[in-house]
Amino acid sequence: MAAQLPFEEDGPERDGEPALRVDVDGYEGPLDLLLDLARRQKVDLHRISILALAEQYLVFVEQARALRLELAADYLVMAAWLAYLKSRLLLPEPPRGEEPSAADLATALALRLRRLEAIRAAARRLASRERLGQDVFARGAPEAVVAGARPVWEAELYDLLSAYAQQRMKRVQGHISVGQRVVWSLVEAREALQRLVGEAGDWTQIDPYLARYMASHGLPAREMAATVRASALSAMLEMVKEGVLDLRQDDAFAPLYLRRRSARPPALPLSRGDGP
Amino acid sequence: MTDTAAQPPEDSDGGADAFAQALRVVEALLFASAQPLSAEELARSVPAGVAIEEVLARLTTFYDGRGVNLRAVAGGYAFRTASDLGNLLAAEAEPPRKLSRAALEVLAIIAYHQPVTRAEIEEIRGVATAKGTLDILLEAGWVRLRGRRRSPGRPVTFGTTPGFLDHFGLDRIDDLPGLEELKGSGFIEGRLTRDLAVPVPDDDPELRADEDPLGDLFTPLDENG
Amino acid sequence: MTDTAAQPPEDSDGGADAFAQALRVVEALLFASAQPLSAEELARSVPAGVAIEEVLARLTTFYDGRGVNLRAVAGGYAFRTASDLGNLLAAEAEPPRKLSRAALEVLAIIAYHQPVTRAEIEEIRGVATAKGTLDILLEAGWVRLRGRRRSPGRPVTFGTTPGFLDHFGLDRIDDLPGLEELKGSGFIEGRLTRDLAVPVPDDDPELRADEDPLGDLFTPLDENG
Repeated sequence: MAAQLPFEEDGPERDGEPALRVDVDGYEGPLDLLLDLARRQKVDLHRISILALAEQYLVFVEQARALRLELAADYLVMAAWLAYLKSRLLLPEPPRGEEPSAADLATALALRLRRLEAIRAAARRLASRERLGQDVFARGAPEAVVAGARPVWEAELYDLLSAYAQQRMKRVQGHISVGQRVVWSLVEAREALQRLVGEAGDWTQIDPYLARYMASHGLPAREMAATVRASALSAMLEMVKEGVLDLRQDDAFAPLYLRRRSARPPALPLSRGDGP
Repeated sequence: MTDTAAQPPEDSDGGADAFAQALRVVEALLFASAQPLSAEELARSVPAGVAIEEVLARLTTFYDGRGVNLRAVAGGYAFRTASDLGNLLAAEAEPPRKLSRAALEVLAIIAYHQPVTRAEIEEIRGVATAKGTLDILLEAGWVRLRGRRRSPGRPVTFGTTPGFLDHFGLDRIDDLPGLEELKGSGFIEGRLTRDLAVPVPDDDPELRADEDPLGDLFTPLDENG
Repeated sequence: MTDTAAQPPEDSDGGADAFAQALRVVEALLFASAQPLSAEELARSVPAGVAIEEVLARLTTFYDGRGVNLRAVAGGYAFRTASDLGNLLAAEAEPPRKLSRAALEVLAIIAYHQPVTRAEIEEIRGVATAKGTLDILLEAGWVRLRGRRRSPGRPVTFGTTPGFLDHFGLDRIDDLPGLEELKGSGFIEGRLTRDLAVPVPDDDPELRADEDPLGDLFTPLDENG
C-alpha cells in the first residue's frame, strides 16, 4: 500500500509537463490519476475519449510496474476495470443484455471525473476565501456577553470523544501485552534455504523441509505458515536470479521443488518463479 | 464615513435616544464577543421598540471602510478586521492551520454535499480517506457528526458547523462559492442519479427524510459491543 | 461624536491618506490584539511620518461616547466596553471554563456506559476520581443521579441528562459514535482495539433491572459511591 500514506501530502506541482511521470505518490488514488491524464488530453471533459484515457492509464500502470513501483490495490482494481471497459469498447456491442452497455459505463466514468473536477474547483474557491485568523481577525480579547448566555463550563463534542477514545485505548494498551510479531525475515529464510540447497543435489520438495526446519528451531509452523511461505518464496526467487538454485512447480498450487543449480543446463524446461 | 451614519432616525426624541443607546449596546456586545451574535440575541439587550435590523444596518454602514468591519457571518453578526489589513495582522498572529489538499477536498465535499457519509466522500474522491483527515476537520470544529443515514449499515452522516461558516466568512451555507455553477453543471440538481448528483448542500440541523437520529436499530459496532 | 473626529489633519493629500490608513491600521491592531499595545508597538505598523500619538488621540475622541472606548491602560492602549454598559458583560460571572481532561473522561464514560457507578468509572479509568469532578458534572447539569445499583453497598448510578444532549448537539444519546466510527474518524487507532468494546449508549430514564430508586436511604456520594 505504498500510495496510502502520501495521500495526505500535497501533491507535487502538475504543470502540464508532457512526460508521463511515474509518480504514484503524487496522486490521490486512481480517480485523481485518471483526472490528471484526462487533463492532458487537453479537451473538454465532456468530449474526452474514455478509450484513449483507459489506454493511457494502462500504460501508466505498466510503466509503474516496470519500474517496480508498488501500486496500491485500488490502482490495480481500476486498471483491471479499465482493461475490461477497453475490451468492451473495442468489441462490437452484443445485443442489449442485463449489463449496462460499454457506452453507458464510459459515460458514467466521464461523469465521475467531471464531478471530481467540479468539487475540486469548489474546494479551490473555498480555500481562496478570506479566512478567519488568516485574513480577517476576531476580537483578540473577547469577553463573555450576557446576550450569549454561555454555560459556565465549556466542552466540545470533539474533546469528549477524543478524551474517551484516548482513555479507552490507554487502558486497552495497558491490558494487552502486544504479541510479538510473528515474522520470518528474508534473512532467516535465506539462511534456511542455503542449508537446504547444500543438501539438494536433486529435486527436493520444499514444504516438508521447511516444516522440519521450523520444528527443529522450535518455531510454531502453523501460526507462521503465511510469513514462512512468503519469505521463502522471495528468498528462493532471489537465489534463482543469482543462479544458485532452480525451482520447479508442475502445476498451479502443486508442490514446489528446488535443487542446487549444476553447471550443466537443466534437463527439463523450468518455470522460474511464476508459481501461484 | 459621514456623521449622519451614527445618528438615530429623527422620529421623536425618545425614539432617537433609544436608537442611539441601541447602537452603543449592540456595538459593545459585538465588540466584546468573539463569536457571531444573532439578531435575536442582540435584540434582547436593546430598548424595546428599536428595530434591530436598522441598528445593524446603521452600524454596518458606519464601520464600512474602517479598520474593523461589521459582517454577517454564520447567521449572525460579528466585527472582523478589514480584509485588506490581513497581511499586517497575520504577522502578529499565530500561523494558521495548513489544510492538506486531501483535507480541503473532503471539507468541500462535506460542505457542498451534506449530509454525506464517509462512503459517499470516498466514492466521489475515488480513494479511501486517510487516517487523520476527518479527524482534523472535526478537531477544527468545522465538521460535525449529524446523525445516521437510513440505509444498510446506518452510516454516520457528516455536515458543517456554524464555526465553518464563521471561518470562511459565510453567512449561510447557500453562500458557498461556486454553488450556482455546480447547480448549472447538473451535479447538484437534486438527487437525480443517486450516485452522481451532488445534492444542494443543506446544513439544516433538522434530520432529512432518509436520516435517522441513530435509533433503536443501532447495532453493536463490535462483536464485544 | 462629530464627523471631524475621524478626519485626518489637512497637511497634504499624501499625509492625509497616510493618516487615514494609520487610523484604520491602529483600530484593527487594537481590536485584534489580546493584550494592550504600546504606542511604540503600534508605531511600527503605521506609515512612516505619521505621529502615533495623534492617531491615538483621534481614535480616543472618535470612540468617546460610543459603546466601546479606547483607553490608555497599563501597558498601552486597548478597546474597552463603555463603563456604563458593564451590565451587558458577564465578566463578573467568570468566563466559561474549559472542562478538565479528567472531567471529560468521566463524563464520556458516564455517557457511554450509563448507568454506571463511581466504582465502575474508576475501574474503567484505572484511577480514583477526584471528589470535585463528579460535582462539577452534576453542577453543570450534564450528569444526574439515576438510582442505586442493586448490589452490596447499593452504590449510586449515574447517567446523562437532556442538558448533556443539548450542550453537545446530540439528538439522542446513541448518536454518539460507535467503535467503528471512532476509528473511522481517527479517534481510535485500529490496531490496538481488539479487546476494546464501546457500548451502545442508552439514557432511558426507566430504571434497569439491577437499579433501585435513589430512595430514602440517600447517603453522601463520597462515602457510598
